[in-house]
Amino acid sequence: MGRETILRVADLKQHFKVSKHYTVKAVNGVSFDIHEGETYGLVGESGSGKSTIGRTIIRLYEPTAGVITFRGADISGTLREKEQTLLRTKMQMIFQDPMASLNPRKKVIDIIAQGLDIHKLYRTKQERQEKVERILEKVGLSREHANRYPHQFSGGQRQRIGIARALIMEPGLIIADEAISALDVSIQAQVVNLLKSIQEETNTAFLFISHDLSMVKYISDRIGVLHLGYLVETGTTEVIFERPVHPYTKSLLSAIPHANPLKEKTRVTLSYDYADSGIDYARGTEQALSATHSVLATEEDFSLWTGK
Amino acid sequence: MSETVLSIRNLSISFQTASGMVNAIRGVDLELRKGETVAIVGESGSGKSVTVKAIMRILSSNGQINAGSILFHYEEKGKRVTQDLLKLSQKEMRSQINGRRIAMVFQDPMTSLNPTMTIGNQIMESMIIHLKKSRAEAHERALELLHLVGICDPEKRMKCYPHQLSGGMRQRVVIAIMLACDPEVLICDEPTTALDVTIQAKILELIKTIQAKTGISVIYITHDLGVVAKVADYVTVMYAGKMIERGTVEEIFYDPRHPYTWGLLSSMPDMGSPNEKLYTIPGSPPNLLHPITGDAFAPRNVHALNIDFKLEPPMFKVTDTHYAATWLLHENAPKIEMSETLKARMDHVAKEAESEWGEKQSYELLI
Amino acid sequence: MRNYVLKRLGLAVVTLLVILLALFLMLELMPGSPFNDEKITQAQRAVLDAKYGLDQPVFNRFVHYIKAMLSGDFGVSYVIQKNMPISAMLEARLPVSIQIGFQAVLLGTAIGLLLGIVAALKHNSFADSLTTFISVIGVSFPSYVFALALSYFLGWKLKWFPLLYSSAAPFVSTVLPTIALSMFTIATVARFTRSEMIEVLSSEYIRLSESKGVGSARLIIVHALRNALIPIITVLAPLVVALMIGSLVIEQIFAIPGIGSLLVTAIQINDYNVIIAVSFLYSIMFIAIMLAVDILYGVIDPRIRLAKGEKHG
Amino acid sequence: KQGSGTTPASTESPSAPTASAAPEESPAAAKVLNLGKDVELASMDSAIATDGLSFEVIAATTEGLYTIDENRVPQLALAEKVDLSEDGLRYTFTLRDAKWSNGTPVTAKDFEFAWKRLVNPETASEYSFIAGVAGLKNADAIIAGEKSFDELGVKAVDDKTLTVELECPIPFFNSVIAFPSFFPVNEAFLKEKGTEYALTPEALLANGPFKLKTWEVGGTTFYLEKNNDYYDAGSVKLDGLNYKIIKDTQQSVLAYENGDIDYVALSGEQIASYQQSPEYHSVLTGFLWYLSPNQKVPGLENINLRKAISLAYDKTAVVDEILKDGSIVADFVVPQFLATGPDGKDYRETAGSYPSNNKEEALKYWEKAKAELGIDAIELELLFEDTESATLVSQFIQSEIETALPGVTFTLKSQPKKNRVELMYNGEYEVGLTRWGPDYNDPMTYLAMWTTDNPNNFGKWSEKAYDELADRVSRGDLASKPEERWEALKQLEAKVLEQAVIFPVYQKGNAILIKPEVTGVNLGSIGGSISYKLADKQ
Amino acid sequence: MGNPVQSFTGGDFELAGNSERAQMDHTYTSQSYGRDAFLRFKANKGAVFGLVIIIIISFFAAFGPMMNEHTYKSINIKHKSLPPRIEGLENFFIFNGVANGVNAYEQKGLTDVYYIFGTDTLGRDLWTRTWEGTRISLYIAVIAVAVDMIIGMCYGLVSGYFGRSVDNVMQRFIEILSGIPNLVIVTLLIVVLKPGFVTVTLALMITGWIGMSRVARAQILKLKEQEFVLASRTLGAGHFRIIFKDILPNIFGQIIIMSMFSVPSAIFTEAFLAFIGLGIPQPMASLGSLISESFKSMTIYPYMIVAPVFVLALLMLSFNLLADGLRDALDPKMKES
Ligand SMILES: Nc1ncnc2c1ncn2[C@@H]1O[C@H](COP(=O)(O)OP(=O)(O)OP(=O)(O)O)[C@@H](O)[C@H]1O
Ligand SMILES: Nc1ncnc2c1ncn2[C@@H]1O[C@H](COP(=O)(O)OP(=O)(O)OP(=O)(O)O)[C@@H](O)[C@H]1O
Ligand SMILES: [Mg+2]
Ligand SMILES: [Mg+2]
Repeated sequence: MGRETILRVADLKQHFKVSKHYTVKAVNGVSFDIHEGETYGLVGESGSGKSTIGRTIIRLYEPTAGVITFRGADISGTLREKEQTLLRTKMQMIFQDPMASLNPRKKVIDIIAQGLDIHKLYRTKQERQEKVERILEKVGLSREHANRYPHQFSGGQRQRIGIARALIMEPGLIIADEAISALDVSIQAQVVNLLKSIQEETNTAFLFISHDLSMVKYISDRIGVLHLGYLVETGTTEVIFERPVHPYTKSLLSAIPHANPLKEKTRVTLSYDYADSGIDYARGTEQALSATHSVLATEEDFSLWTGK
Repeated sequence: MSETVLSIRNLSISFQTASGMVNAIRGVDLELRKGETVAIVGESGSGKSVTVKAIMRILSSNGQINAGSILFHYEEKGKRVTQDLLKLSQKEMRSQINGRRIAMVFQDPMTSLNPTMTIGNQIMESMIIHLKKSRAEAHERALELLHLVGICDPEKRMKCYPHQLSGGMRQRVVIAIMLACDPEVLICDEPTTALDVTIQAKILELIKTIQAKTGISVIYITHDLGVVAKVADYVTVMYAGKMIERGTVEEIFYDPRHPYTWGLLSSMPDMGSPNEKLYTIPGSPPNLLHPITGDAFAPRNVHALNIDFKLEPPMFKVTDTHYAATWLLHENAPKIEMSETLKARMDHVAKEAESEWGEKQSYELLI
Repeated sequence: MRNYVLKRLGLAVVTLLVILLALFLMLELMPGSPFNDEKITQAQRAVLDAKYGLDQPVFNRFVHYIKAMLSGDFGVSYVIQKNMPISAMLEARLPVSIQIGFQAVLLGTAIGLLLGIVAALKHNSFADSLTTFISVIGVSFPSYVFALALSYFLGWKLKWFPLLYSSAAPFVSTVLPTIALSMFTIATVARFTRSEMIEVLSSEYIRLSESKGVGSARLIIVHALRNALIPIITVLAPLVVALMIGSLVIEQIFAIPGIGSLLVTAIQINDYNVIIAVSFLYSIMFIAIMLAVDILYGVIDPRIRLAKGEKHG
Repeated sequence: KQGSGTTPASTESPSAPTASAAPEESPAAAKVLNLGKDVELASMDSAIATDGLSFEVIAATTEGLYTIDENRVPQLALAEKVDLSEDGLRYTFTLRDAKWSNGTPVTAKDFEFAWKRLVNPETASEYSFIAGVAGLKNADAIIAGEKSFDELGVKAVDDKTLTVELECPIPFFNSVIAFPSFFPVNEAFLKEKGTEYALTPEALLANGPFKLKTWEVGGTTFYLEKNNDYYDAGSVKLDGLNYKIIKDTQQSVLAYENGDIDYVALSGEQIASYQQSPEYHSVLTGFLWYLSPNQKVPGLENINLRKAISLAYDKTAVVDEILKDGSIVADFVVPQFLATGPDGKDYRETAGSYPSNNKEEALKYWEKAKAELGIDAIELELLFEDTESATLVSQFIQSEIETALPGVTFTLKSQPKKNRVELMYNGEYEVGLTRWGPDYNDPMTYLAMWTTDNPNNFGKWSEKAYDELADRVSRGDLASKPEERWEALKQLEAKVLEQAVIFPVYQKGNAILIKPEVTGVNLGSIGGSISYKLADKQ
Repeated sequence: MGNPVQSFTGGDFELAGNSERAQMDHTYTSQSYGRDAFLRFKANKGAVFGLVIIIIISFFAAFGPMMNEHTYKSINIKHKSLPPRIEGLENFFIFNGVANGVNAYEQKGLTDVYYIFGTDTLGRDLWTRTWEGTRISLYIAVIAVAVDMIIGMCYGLVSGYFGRSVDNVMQRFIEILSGIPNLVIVTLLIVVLKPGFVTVTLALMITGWIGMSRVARAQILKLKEQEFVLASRTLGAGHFRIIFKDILPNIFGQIIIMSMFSVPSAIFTEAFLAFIGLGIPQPMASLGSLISESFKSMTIYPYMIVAPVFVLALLMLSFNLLADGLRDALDPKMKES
């Protein structure tokens, strides 16, 4: 793929020190990159570190180790003014819970314009309002919604407000952490459509974090499979879904329920238990199967799985 | 067909709120038979949870039941009894029905366990209350249950507090709690929404196994159609506090009749090819604060008829098991079919199923 | 856990030292001296100051005090009970204050919880309004008004309880002061219990317990209350300290030989050693109770048990 | 029933069996007097004690050379005989046979020891000055640190004989040494107890009618039982005294009505409701309450302003409507019943009388003051302490002055007593409501205050003539000429009042209730404290 | 279930032509926040009652003292200690000038004298003094709330928001401050200050805010990990902005309620300060000092304490009701349960 890389994550580690004797190693040396205008899906079981990666990239957490490069700037160290502004405007986040992520005491216009306010990106009140209204329409809301409060919207609309808040900054990368998990099916579709059309229009890249694999499959160009803080497999959507290598990926895929009762009644899920599998992620290295497809494995495991 | 365990008739519930009365449930009928699974699907806010909370009689205090009955048929000392649950006192309900005959698994595993009590005690509690078991017996049974729901090292886990377990484990504990008194009916309100797919799959399978073993009836609430496909025998589709379509799972998936059901099925991502937009149902559900005339779905229905705005459609019968509340089924209505894309996908799905299931599977379901 | 407690204890020692130092500096700034009776001549005052070392610079006195304190010597009283070792005074008075304070805490908490629970259960009912009313009254009337009213009606008119404290009847004679002292606690606890219980009672796990068929008494006591307890003990803790150390007016009204009156008297007449010792005692109790509360948090709510976690309020 | 005195003496007095009774489980037969007091017992050490209750209890357990009877006359107590030298500078006391409660006899040594201990800087007695008041030889020099305490003019010649040397003749010497500070202390016992001395009943000796039986540290009760070793034990009828400390007066009155206590001091509004009761008594004390204007405050140096203020408030209303406790209007400096002159009459009977309250006069003075000062309004601050009566009196005075003298405004400043004293001591006040209690029964205990160097001359009024006369009266030629001295004292008082150095308000009375069945209590008098020696309870 | 027998008109079964209509929503009526809050507030009977009482009390506090010829300090010693008597009610059983069975008015020969709340022991009109006192107490209430809001709230917010060592240090500081008895600190103020409003304000500022800071801290701990806060952070909002603009509005209701609880203790603290000479100088009296003043003769003239206690209790009740109402009204998503 000849597209330019917008985000590069190299050997990212995130450890939380809970107490003197107990440290949660949430992320253990994860590397991947995201190209301009691309959607990168991050999947994995609950607690595998998906949110942690997202939040570390956007610097809600201080990374323990590793380098994050965004548009060529290193944003993993102490941020200088310039990097700070770049990060805070050109990288945005959409949150899981549409209600919780909107300040209930603020009007929609103020929620959406917050980024503009912080970075003083308008000259007049008029301009601010226009910008907000333009973005509202872009996400499929109307101008008159600007003066309402979040609780006066339905779940799908609220998530649109969250998206508008991110979009108004004209970001290059949006991190969507479970952005649709809290919504029901029909609303999910609305939001996903919206994200897709925005991407087409603005060439924004997405880091799409979800455990809903069918949605991830639908929206992503490439996928990373995360388990216990390790990126066990990454590749294009097609490759991951058609030719998964890692046993965890396989088990994950087999668990996706399909809206087909006859098929569902017989389908069996492959079980995968790290403890029993005899696999040690810490010993694995990144083994490339192709330019875009790689898997975390030791040499022996790798040959075992691929038959090579 | 096996005997009826639970039947809801014309249930209507409203809530008093600061801005007025919310008519959350507007005449719901539901039938649950022994050993079967009914799934209730529908958008958020369509009244799924309220319906089942009414069965458990745990509606919040601002809710009131305006009309209807919830008839529960069970055996008491060898005799078959029919009891309207709405007529029982709170106390009778707690001591005779709740937990003992009807149990409910809650939506959110993170908040539905008491954070200050060990899970062992939470499991044993209802056995001690209802079955008058000694602590030792209850302990024994709790271990068994934990084992049954697939929690390893139950002895140790009994002493854990909820926060020491993962989401999936917690959800299993909730299921174990609910199975403790061998209920006849198990209600699962979105038991897997908060879980990831692998754990979800495990839990769904677990419930199925238990059902196969003990023959309990299950009401399943979800808006994930994949889950429905996996577990349900019958499906009821709710919209704005009403049942709008019901039928066997195959009828609903392969031959839906209500435009809302069409919309629901169409918006599933794995039905579309990746480059196309997902189908969405336009608009949003009605505000139940305001009275609804005609079909509640009409404003969002691309196939709405003029009458939809005036008169509420009755339940039209499609087959013995399949009913739908849409004027489109009226003999005078124009012949409107589901969209081409949806139809194509249905075919595809049916083929898929067919290829896996072989000839003997019911073709007649596919019109 | 043990490490945590040790660490907190270490911090407490530092905090106490700072408090002591602050007290010394403050007393230095305080007007007058213990010996400024009209009758005392300047010369005699100097003699007195020299005798008690008050002519020394503050810092020397501070160091000296700490040294003496480590050997259990808190100095002597200058005015209240002249030349009486403070340790003996505290030894005699503390148990009384603690006993009455403890009773008041117990009574206040019990009734407060009861009222709060009833109000939460019968939310928006008459009982609820009554609780609000009681808790507002409880905080807006000073305790001495209660105390005197109780003495007047229950002690004097009806003769149910003795008016005065008597070490020979340590329970009966403390009934009235206990009630008077507990009013504020009742009010506060009732109010917090109410709002906390309303929240807890609307939570999912209570729904789940209901649907398990748990009876209402058990539901409230076993399931709901414990979860509502954290904020309640948070507001209760400072009250406990205040109650244990006693209240000036209540002690005066019921002739209780407690600590509360001691401090106020001492401050008014500059009885330095008493001020320092009682303040110090107060600080120790305060810090100890705060630590106890932090540990209790973990006991009540296992989620906080890692002890490192944030506490409420 | 005004004035000092005793409750009606018991008619028949067969002394009761003297079973010692513990405070709480006093058997019905035992005659125990229950006394309500509003302060704690601060000290039982006669050299350390400073407050009324301590002196009262010390006096109940210990006797000195003299006691003051109900007519304020010093009577020989432990002294059997006294000889005074011609020049009035040398007293020789012969002691009677008396025993301490541990069986050792009371000797002249005990007096010598106690008196020297009083002035010994190591003792750091707050009352050491009284040795100077008594005129003991070298006392002032010792206190000033110029001489050793050993050089005090007191000496035990033998066990029974005590000689005392004075600096100058002191007319009121007998009444001064009746004061508890001059009570004997047994040296051996004190040395044995060390720092513990007088802190517990066990570390205390008695030679008086009662002895301390229980005294819990910080306790609100303490109990005195009859001392059978007392030389006059036969006339003691009570088995014990049970003191209860109840600081809240309303509560103590309830307790009195309940029968928990037999004696209670009244205050505030309660007095009004009991004034008609036969159980009500009031005792006039020697305390004079007065306003002290600070001469250093601009305006107050003007005598007309001072006079205006001093005449502007209604003292009758203060004593009759506000205090009602038997206090009397004070238009004077030297209180009533304080001192008896050489003519055997009370000082006040022969001293001049001065205008009380005259608002017209006051206004005239104010007009003059305005003219002289060139002002037409003045704002002054009235400092007072935070007791109930002082607060009420100050508010009343403020209101009276402000209405009587248009243009004069008073702001009120209330402070705890210690602070009030400190502020006045340092001259940081404008007008202060303060009081003075006598140390001995002579007008000089008051009049000495307005000499230039007296530290209690808060207002810093100063006049050479006054200083000279005062000096002659106390130490100079007049000291040995009683009649002339008496006249000089009257001149001094007249000066203070004419110059409006202070504005007297009232002489304090104490209102108390005593159960009718209690008889024979000497309610105390100016310069002496309450005595229960002869009290009885039916 | 058959099709119902019903007659339909011709056009009933024609398509309504919905397909092109953008049906986003018309379900949520747009109503301004202020109006919404006002309506919610109006619907809350308790809150309205509270507000009305506060208005009435404030009215009397402002104009009550002018309603008769007495001032708070005009002493008429002849009229001392008179029980309440209202003209026209002489023959009723209250306000008839009778206390303890005697008519003090008749006793003193005051036939045409009326004091609504009676007089105090110096013969000052309690009606005037009560309302003057109310005025001061209202001021104290305002100060207490302001201290809570400005110091307590900010302290708690900062401590809770930054957490870790900042929190640790700030909490230890509170520990030290609470460890030193308040009275010691307040007594020190005597040295530097003249009694009056400033002193009271300062005294309240020293420790009056600690309770509130704990509440604010607990609240912010709950909220600071909320997603909307994270959202602000990802937009690069500064700490100040997050604390005061994002979080504060969400906990303000709670804080109002808590601050109401600190009002009575502030009022009594003032009374105590007045007593030791630091409060409002006599003869001016706040409700608190009126209460402690009349407490001294409570068993003899119980009526003297009634008026201030009653006004204070009513005021507190109203404040609390109002605060509850405000919290609910300010919460746009108020949940019913
Ligand atoms: N602030 C924190 N302190 C300590 N541990 C943390 C913290 N944040 C996350 N963790 C831990 O890190 C691990 C990864 O958490 P993370 O939230 O990234 O998982 P996730 O993949 O997003 O899960 P989910 O699907 O449930 O959202 C978990 O074990 C979690 O408990
Ligand atoms: N306590 C309540 N007070 C007011 N309205 C309520 C209450 N409980 C439920 N409702 C309303 O009833 C309707 C149905 O709610 P319900 O919880 O049954 O939805 P649901 O179908 O379970 O949705 P979800 O999928 O989001 O769980 C909603 O409109 C909701 O707002
Ligand atoms: Mg996550
Ligand atoms: Mg639901």
